[in-house]
Amino acid sequence: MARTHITTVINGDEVDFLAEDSTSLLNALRDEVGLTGAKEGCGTGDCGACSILLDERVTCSCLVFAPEANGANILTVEGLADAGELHPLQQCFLEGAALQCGICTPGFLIAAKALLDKNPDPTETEIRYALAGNLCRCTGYDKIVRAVQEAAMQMREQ
Amino acid sequence: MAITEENPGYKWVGTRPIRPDGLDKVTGKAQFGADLTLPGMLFGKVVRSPHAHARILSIDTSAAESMLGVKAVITGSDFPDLVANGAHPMAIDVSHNAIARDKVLYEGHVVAAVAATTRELAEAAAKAVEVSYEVLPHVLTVDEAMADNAPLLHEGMITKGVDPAPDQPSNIASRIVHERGDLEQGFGEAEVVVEREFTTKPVHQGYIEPHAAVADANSDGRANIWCSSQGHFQMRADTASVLGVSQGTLKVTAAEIGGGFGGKTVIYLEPIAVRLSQRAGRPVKLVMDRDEVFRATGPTSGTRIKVKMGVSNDGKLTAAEVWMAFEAGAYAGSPVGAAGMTVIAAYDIPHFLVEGYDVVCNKPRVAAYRAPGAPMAAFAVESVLDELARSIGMDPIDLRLANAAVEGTQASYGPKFPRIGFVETLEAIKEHPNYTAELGPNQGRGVAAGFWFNAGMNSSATVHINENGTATVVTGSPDIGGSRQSMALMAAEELGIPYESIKPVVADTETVGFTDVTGGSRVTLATGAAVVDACRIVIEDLRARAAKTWDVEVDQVEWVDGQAQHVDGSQPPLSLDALAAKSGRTGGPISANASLNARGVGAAFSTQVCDVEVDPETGVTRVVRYLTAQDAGRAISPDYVEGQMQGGVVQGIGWGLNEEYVHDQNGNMENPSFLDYRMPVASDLPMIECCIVEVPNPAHPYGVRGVGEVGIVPPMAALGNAIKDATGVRLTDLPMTPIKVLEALNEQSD
Amino acid sequence: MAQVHFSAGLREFTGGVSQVQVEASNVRRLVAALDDMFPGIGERLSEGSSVAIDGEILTDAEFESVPDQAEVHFLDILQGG
Amino acid sequence: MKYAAPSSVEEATSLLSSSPSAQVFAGATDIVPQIHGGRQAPEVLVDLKKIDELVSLTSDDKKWTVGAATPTVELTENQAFSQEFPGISEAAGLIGSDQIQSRSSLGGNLCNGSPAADSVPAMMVNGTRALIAGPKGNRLVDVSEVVTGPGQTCLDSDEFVVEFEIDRAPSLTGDAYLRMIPRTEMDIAVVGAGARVTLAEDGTIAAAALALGAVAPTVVRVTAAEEALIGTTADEDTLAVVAAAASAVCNPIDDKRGTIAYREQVAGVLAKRAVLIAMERAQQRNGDV
Repeated sequence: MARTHITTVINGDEVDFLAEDSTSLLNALRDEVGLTGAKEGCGTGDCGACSILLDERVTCSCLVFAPEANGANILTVEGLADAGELHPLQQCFLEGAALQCGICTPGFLIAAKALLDKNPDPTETEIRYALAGNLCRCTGYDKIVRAVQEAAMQMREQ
Repeated sequence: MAITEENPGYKWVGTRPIRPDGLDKVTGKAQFGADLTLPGMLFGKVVRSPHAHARILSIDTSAAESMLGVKAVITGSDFPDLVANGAHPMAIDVSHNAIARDKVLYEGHVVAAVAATTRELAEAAAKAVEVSYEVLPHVLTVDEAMADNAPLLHEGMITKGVDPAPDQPSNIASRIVHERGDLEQGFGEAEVVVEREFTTKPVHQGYIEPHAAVADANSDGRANIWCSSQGHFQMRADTASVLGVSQGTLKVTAAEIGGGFGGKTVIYLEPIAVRLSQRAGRPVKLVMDRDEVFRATGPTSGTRIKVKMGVSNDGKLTAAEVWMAFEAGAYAGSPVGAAGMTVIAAYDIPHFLVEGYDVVCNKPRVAAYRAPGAPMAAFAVESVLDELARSIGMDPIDLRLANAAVEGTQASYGPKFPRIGFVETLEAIKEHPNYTAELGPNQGRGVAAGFWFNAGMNSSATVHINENGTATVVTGSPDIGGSRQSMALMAAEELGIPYESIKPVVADTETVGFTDVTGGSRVTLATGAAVVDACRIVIEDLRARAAKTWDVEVDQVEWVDGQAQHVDGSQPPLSLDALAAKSGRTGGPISANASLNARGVGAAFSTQVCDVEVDPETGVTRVVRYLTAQDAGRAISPDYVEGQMQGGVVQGIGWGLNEEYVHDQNGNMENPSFLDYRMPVASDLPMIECCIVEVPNPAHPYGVRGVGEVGIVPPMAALGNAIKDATGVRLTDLPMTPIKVLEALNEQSD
Repeated sequence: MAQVHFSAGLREFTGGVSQVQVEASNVRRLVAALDDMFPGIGERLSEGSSVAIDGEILTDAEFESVPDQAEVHFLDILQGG
Repeated sequence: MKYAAPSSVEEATSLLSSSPSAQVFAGATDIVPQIHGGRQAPEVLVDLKKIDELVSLTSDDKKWTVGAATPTVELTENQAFSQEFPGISEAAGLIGSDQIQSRSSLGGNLCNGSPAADSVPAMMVNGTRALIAGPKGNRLVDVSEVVTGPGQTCLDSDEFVVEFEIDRAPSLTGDAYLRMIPRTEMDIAVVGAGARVTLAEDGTIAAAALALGAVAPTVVRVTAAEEALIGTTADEDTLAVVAAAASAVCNPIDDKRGTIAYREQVAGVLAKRAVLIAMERAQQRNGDV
């Protein structure tokens, strides 16, 4: 089967990989690039566990054909911390116990980052709607919403 | 808000530090079931039945086998015949559920599997496996399955628990019954009797991580398995049984688990992956798609439940009569037994009869789901209690308080309750401002309570003291919701060293002693008890080593705040790191194991109040306020106790309002996706306020009760009662969708 | 003597008897004594039951001691989630 | 399956003409699940997002032009567009999650042919036209005529929508889109209602449009309701007529998402509510476009 050569910038680094054209960007990231932080929960864009930033837009990587990413800039959860220093969202998720099993956490962190990039002072309702594309079955969302509120506050104060 | 009977002054227990595995999970490093890749690894794909009930006439694998890159194709005939081997009926069911032999019993039942060099090839090869079926008539619900002349799933199924035993087979696997007193007398003493019939649909556990397994078989018959499960020892035992090999040939390593809620206590992919790997001579990874998860794993039972209860005008329950039938799916084993034991157990009722039926039908074999059986039962009984309270004009909490089980109450399932905290959860709700907060237009308030036993079972732990005085705590309990934190907190408390000095680890089946599944809300209690025991053995050893060092008797040495102290202060204290550094001189490395069959299981109670707003024109119900009070015994890790409480409530909200399996008339599931199987999303919910009630379990060193499950028991009734309060209509069929609410409102206004 | 209570489900083995007094020092001996009284009940109890002794529910408790005057119930084994 | 990303309309057209089993896509949010579920197996996947016209959002004195593959998030984020067509903007903002809206497009939402497509009622009440490109040249088709049945459009297999044209909204005009879903997000509309009204100087309704989604094989206009609204202030009696007319045009199915009776009843409710919101917006938009 034909494999296409795809050139991207992932988490700040230039990364080349080969993938079949019909392969999802999610599977390419996981199988070809070795970044398994984004998870497949559904494969149909309904759970958000595979969320990445694709050219700064939050996207379900399971709904992107790998070749579409050619020339794109990608951020995955692995690129969220800066040289080992956690992003405030990561720190607030830890401190606020905003995860239980943790499978949805990478997607929530990315979606929350996309929200705060756009809206640094969201209301609780705005947070809940912005995260509605991310399913969590463990927490009931309470501590996740609170962690995003806390991170937003810290980031505004910085 | 915490209600504490005593304040033992713990240093670590009850605090909220960062969980030990948290960093890996916020940085994407944590390795879940599907994240492992091995050199030369193949991708597997399972072939599933498109029919709800059919006889397998033939399976032609030749086309798939001849495809380039396909390395193995297997069918049911590649597995031993456990029927011929005289295996236990339950083992036969597990085997036949893992891969069908002569008949498929539900859509999604495994019939074959392939392994190939790429994902795409495996999918193509799976499609190339040709299976010829003789489609049989199917039954999807308890009503259909229990009907006269219903098609039979298992031709030899004779109902158990009926005396005399029936002479004809049926789809009813068993009958359970609990009774006390004299129903006629009980209902005669009632001023008000309410009788209602309830139905619920199968619902899925809905973990976000699909099942995944990697197997690497060696030519000497041994195999390694990495999988996401709630119990890798259970996976080992069941996989060995299906494969017909000794457990010792299998090593199972627990991946991080992406949610389970009971649904990952059973095997699906593991034996398939091992057999494919054996045939191909290479490692094989199998990962389910979401639609496979829906069609072939979980769910919990759909049910029909009839409840009749009587109450006197002063609010005393006089009698209860309950009839229930639970779908088991394709093989016997619905949680109707637990439902029968829990359904009225929270209340002291003098006269009752509880009768239940375990009924097979052509749906996936049900798996445990958070307090299995109790939520549907509570939906029925707690809805009827609400009607009774309304009938006699009594506050719903007061009605429950007037009948609540307390220490010494003879539970409906038999024994007397030890110290329990039901009354305390009721009082916590009653005293909370939410209970009297003003309601807006179209809003209503509902109360419901729930009970769950919790479990004990077997656990093992090993504690190693490292050379620098830190400790590694090794257990065999997959950490599904933060249990590594509670293990570390208890170990820190016992050893008297900082929480950060403890490294909790979940070890594979060859590295730690046998441990039962992470289920039944048992890990903090049982595995925690093993950790506490192992720490105490270590402390005895440390005291002995200090005594040796000081050349005194061991009874002259106390262990206080992480150091050995001489009782009369005649020696400078010896810290754990000092003792560890010189352990070679005092007898070698410091390490201890503890294994136990846990005792002192403490029952759990939860009371919840929810406020809803119902759009009278569309029937849409929105939850506007929610409060849950639960007796945790002692909250070792309050963050994750709240997490369990909140998670259970929200699963219950999904069950109550929107979640259900929808099947077409052919027995095919119509909504096997997160789009149409509607689990709650963040915008559907308010904050879930928690009130941890602490009535310590007297039988546990830290007073622990299980906290994981009971939270899912009350929400459906709380929602139904709130909808009733808001609109005047009583919904008795879950889920209470906008369509059903609007229909009921239309009927009311007609 | 322990007071053993039979759930409705077990009474098919006991001919409807709902409780008996049994002298036994541990659960295994108690089950054996019950099986003498009600043939067949022993297999059922040792295969699929937990036991509650004075309110504490125990599984695989063959060697658990049964105090004098203890209240004993047999329960179906439960599965948790 | 082969991926292709033409950079011009002509290139795309010739690709489509030369390969019969080619399938265009914009955001891929529908095609990926379709391929995954075995409902589609094109040989060539034609990505339209690398064609400039298809990813653009511009306006002049006469009209707004929306590239057919423009991510819907760009509509909701565009303040001028969202102020002028809040109904289209809110419909765009309901197509799935934020993740989906980074990719979903009006072109995809329309051409997928779903009767439940959220943006279609909102586009229809605003008289939106679709510019369709094909080997025989371009044609301009009213959005209401594009979808001919569930999953079916008037487009030939070698045609695709390049862009949408929406005439600038006159003053005293407001639109709205509402949908009913069981959850608050992440669902397919059980009923959708788009409305637009233009008021006369005296505050009565001079022009009205009402369209319903998910209640018939295609999105339907409710002309009886539109006529009933003219000359009124959308008073209670008129709204009752609107609701009855909305329920009457429904020709829905019973499916896993809703029943016939429910859809008919709620269509009336949403129609009424959408008209009221559109009225309110029209009153607020007095000549300051």
